Amino acid sequence: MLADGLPLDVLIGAWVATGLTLFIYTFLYRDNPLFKLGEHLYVGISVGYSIVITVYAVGVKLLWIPMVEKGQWQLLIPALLGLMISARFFPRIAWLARISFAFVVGFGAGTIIPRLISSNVLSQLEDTISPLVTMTASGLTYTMDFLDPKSDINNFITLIGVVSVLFYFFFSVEHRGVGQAIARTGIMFLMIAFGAAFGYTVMSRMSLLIGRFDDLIMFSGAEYGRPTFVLLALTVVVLAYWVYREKQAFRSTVEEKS
Amino acid sequence: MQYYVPHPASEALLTSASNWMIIIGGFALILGLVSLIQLHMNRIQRNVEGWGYSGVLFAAMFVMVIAGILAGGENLDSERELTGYGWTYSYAMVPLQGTMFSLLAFFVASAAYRAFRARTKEAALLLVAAILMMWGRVPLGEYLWAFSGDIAQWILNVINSSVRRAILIGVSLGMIALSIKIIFGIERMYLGGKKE
Amino acid sequence: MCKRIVSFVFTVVVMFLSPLASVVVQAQLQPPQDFRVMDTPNDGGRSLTLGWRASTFDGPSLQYRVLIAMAVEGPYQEVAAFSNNQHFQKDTKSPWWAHLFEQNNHRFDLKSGGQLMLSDGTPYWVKLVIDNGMDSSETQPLSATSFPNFFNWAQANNLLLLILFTVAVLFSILRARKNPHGFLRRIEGLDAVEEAIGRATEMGKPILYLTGSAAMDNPSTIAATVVLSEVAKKVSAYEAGLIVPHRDPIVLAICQEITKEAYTQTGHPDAYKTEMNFYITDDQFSYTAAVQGIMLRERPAAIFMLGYYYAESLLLAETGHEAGAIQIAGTDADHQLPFFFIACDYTLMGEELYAASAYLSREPVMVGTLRAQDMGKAVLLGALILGVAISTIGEIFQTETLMYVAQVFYDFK
Amino acid sequence: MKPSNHSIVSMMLTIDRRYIFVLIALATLIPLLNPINLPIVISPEVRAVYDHMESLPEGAVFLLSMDFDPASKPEVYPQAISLLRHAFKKNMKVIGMTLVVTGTGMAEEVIATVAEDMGKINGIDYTFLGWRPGASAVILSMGQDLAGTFPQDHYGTPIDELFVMEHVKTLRDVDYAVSLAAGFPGIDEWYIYGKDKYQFELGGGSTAVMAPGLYPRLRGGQINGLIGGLRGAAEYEKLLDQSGKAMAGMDAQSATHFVIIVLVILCNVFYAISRQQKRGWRRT
Repeated sequence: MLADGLPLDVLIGAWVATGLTLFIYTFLYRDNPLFKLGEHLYVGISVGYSIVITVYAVGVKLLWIPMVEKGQWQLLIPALLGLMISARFFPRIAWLARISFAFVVGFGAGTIIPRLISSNVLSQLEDTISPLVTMTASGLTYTMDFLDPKSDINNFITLIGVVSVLFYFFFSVEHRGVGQAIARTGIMFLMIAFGAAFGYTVMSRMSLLIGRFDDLIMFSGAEYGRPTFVLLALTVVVLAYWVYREKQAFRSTVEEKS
Repeated sequence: MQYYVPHPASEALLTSASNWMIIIGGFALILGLVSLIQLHMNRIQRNVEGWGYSGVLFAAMFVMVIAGILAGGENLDSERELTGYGWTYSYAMVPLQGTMFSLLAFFVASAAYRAFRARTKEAALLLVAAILMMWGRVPLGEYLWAFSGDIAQWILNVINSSVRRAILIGVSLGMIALSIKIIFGIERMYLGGKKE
Repeated sequence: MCKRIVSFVFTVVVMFLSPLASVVVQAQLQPPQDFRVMDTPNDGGRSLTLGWRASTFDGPSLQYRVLIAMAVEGPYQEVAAFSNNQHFQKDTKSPWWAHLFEQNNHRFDLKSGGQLMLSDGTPYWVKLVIDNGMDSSETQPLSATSFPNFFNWAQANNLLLLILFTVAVLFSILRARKNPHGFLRRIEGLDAVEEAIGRATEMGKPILYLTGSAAMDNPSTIAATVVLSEVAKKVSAYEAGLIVPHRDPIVLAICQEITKEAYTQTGHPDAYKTEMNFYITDDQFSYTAAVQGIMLRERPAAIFMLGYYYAESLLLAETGHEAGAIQIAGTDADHQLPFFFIACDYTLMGEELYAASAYLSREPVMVGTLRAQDMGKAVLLGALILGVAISTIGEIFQTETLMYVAQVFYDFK
Repeated sequence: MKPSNHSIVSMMLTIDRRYIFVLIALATLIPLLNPINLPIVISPEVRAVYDHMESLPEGAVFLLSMDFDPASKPEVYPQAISLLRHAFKKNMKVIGMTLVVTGTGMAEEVIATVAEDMGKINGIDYTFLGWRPGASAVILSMGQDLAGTFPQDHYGTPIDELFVMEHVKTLRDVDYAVSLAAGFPGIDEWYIYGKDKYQFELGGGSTAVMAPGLYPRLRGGQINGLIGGLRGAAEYEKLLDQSGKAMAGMDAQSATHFVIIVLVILCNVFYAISRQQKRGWRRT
């Protein structure tokens, strides 16, 4: 039945991947042991994976080789600071961890401030500050092309959006009169943007599903021995058995009580 | 603060400080690891319902670490064949994580049917924008109504951009304020992870 | 064409034959005026900047060539050549306070790289040659030394804004310490909170309160615990049940503390139960499934979902809706906001969550920070409106002068 | 009439959600099995990335940072394949890396497989640097001194022995960098810590969830183009004229979107009816 040419590891891989995928999908029925098994396997494997990668990337390539082979012993300082983080688990020396944290957080805070002002505040302002009309050789014009983000009409809408939304998140004045009108505009803009985000999120989730189904379809091929069909049937049987057991247990507890 | 100073001495400082940060970042893994081990050891020790799953977790982790050491941390060996470590990654970890998040596709659908109601004018506006977006960003939508693609594009480029820009500015101010508080020692939450 | 070649050959011949001839040529082609050489400001060194006045006769046929030497007498080496209509001061993106030359004058930066290696602290001699294909003319060599600078003046506005904002933050916090009851807009969502609690007590059903999926270092988790304290105070007076399931052990411990304190403060310590706060699990979907179970079993009258959420937001909001509860959400997780907004009765969006917790707790640091952020926003809003007005006027009258004001809020490297 | 109408509405509203699950599964499955290949329209932001890649000369340094984990594989992986194919086709020097630890394996595989397909050699035409912790610190450090961040590639070969890295000392020497992101760390970090100071051209590819948030950067020119989600990947595949998983998935994407649209509309119709009925009862 099996076609030649597929290496054994790919074949087993197909079966394992299909099985695990189906285990997770059983959650759609409800939370159950198969799903829990898949979930814990996943956490365990990914933690194990991360440990190995981290040890090689940092421990071997950034610490061991430079220190031992190139004699850059000053790297002991960050290594020590790193180790001190774990002092947090020993109450008596927990203060050591604070030194490391102060270093990490301090570095983060110091480097991020000017960069945020530059990239998220000033650059964004700069791009919003653009003339609302265009001067051409033939005189003053107003470009109405909605599809060109740089057209005058779109510049104006962008300005209204930025101003009204910034104003909406302004807590030191009451939203009354003109303020209320601006805040209302802000909400309208927010809602449309949220709508866009909503649409895109749905798009994302559907793509993920398509990706998984793609694999399931691929693994339903005869060259893999049709693991999708076989394992689907198996999963349903196991799940049905589990539901039956649960019901039995439930019934017996009810009987005991009565 | 080094940002404003282009002098090589300050650049050198940034070079080594950022390199140190990477090394310290590697050790941060220990934090998460120890909490995870504590949590699940506790479950096993107390024989809480479902402690067996914690055992599964440890077994999976252990197997992965051993496989990783055998493979030298590489997914592909010198002949571009999967190592044991790479195999577990490709055929167990990738499908598991991928599937976990694809579950959401189903939940979005059921929530769309049950909970996404236009209770207020604002919510109605949100839903209309969402429908336009879902319509305009797929081939079928553009095939049925070519203009829908342009509408989606305009919403993204103009309305969405302006709102996101305002939010970006607001959030950045918040982050800058937080960083200032950290530097001046007003905010110490990060040190002990406990509320003062 | 032919004429050109002839004249070129002629020039070359003349130049070789007689030094006298070149004097004649120079009379026709003026050397570049106001030629200056200096260290490039605002950089890390190893770069020189050249400036000179734009010549009166323009065109791509006219070429500039830059020659450099270690000593005044040479030997000179050509390091750059470009046509007359390139490299102006206005091409370099720099603010007016860091301009070296007039906008329409030439500016050229000689940077280390490729063939050219400049070292800091060594004097170099540079001269500029103008060449129209037929004849050429050169400036006197000038000397300059490159060195690294300690401050990038182009970014002075960035630093100035930072200093102003830092002062605003510190000042507002100090002021809030003296008087934490300064004006803050009451957010509509807070009325919804009271209404929800009222309805729960009326119906005699419990309230479910979730603090999100993030750890205690997340600002939204902090805000969620602050609001929990206020909710607990109100609930304690009515003896309605409170259910607070957790995903993080540390958050659990802190919330137990907070809830207990709230009950004690309102004089109902006996109504407090430790089991109100409990730990479920750390796993995202198992936690979600468990909370969904609680929602359907206990049928709470009100559900609060504050703090940071990931993909579970959707599942929680849907089930809560199914359970028929009043749902109030609040998060700064912008990907989840749309889902909360349409599935819940009231949603605190982003910063509103922080504002709500500052409003309720009147904690000086929170109030002060919120105030300082408002100041920052006010300044930026003003700058935005002013900037657009200026640039519109500038566009109508075709002038650049006014833009100098707006440049204070531009980003420069 | 009204009561029966009401009962239908309430029945429809309380329908078991597992029926909806089946509907979504079918909407995905059927178009995947029977594709009709609807035409795909190219958006300007995807074209911008493609055009920039086209404008780069042979031998230009292309850095691809694959900052996504397996959870986002279906969306971003096809983007990585297309970009790598394009870069290799143009004989660029390709540098692969990742900021997300669990994505290391995928990043390693995709670059190795595409390179093998196109007959490219590790170390000469491309390299894979691997992963480093710290996100923003990694980008900063690469901007200062790349060999300090990655003294060796993922396979332990010293960086200075790699032909492909010969003239690449810092991020300033990179001609075009693209971050394929699924969250944090991602395109934002590459701009704030990278391009802001080191001035290389930056493009982006992201999951659809991330994409709307990146439009302010796109409009401000902070990123020169954006490939958003599976749809963006499909557009890129079409530009390259090489159909892959993304184009194949577009019909299913269409179908599921329309199912959701119908569900949302139905939900609101029933909601409106039930609200009107309640009002009507109140009146009587």
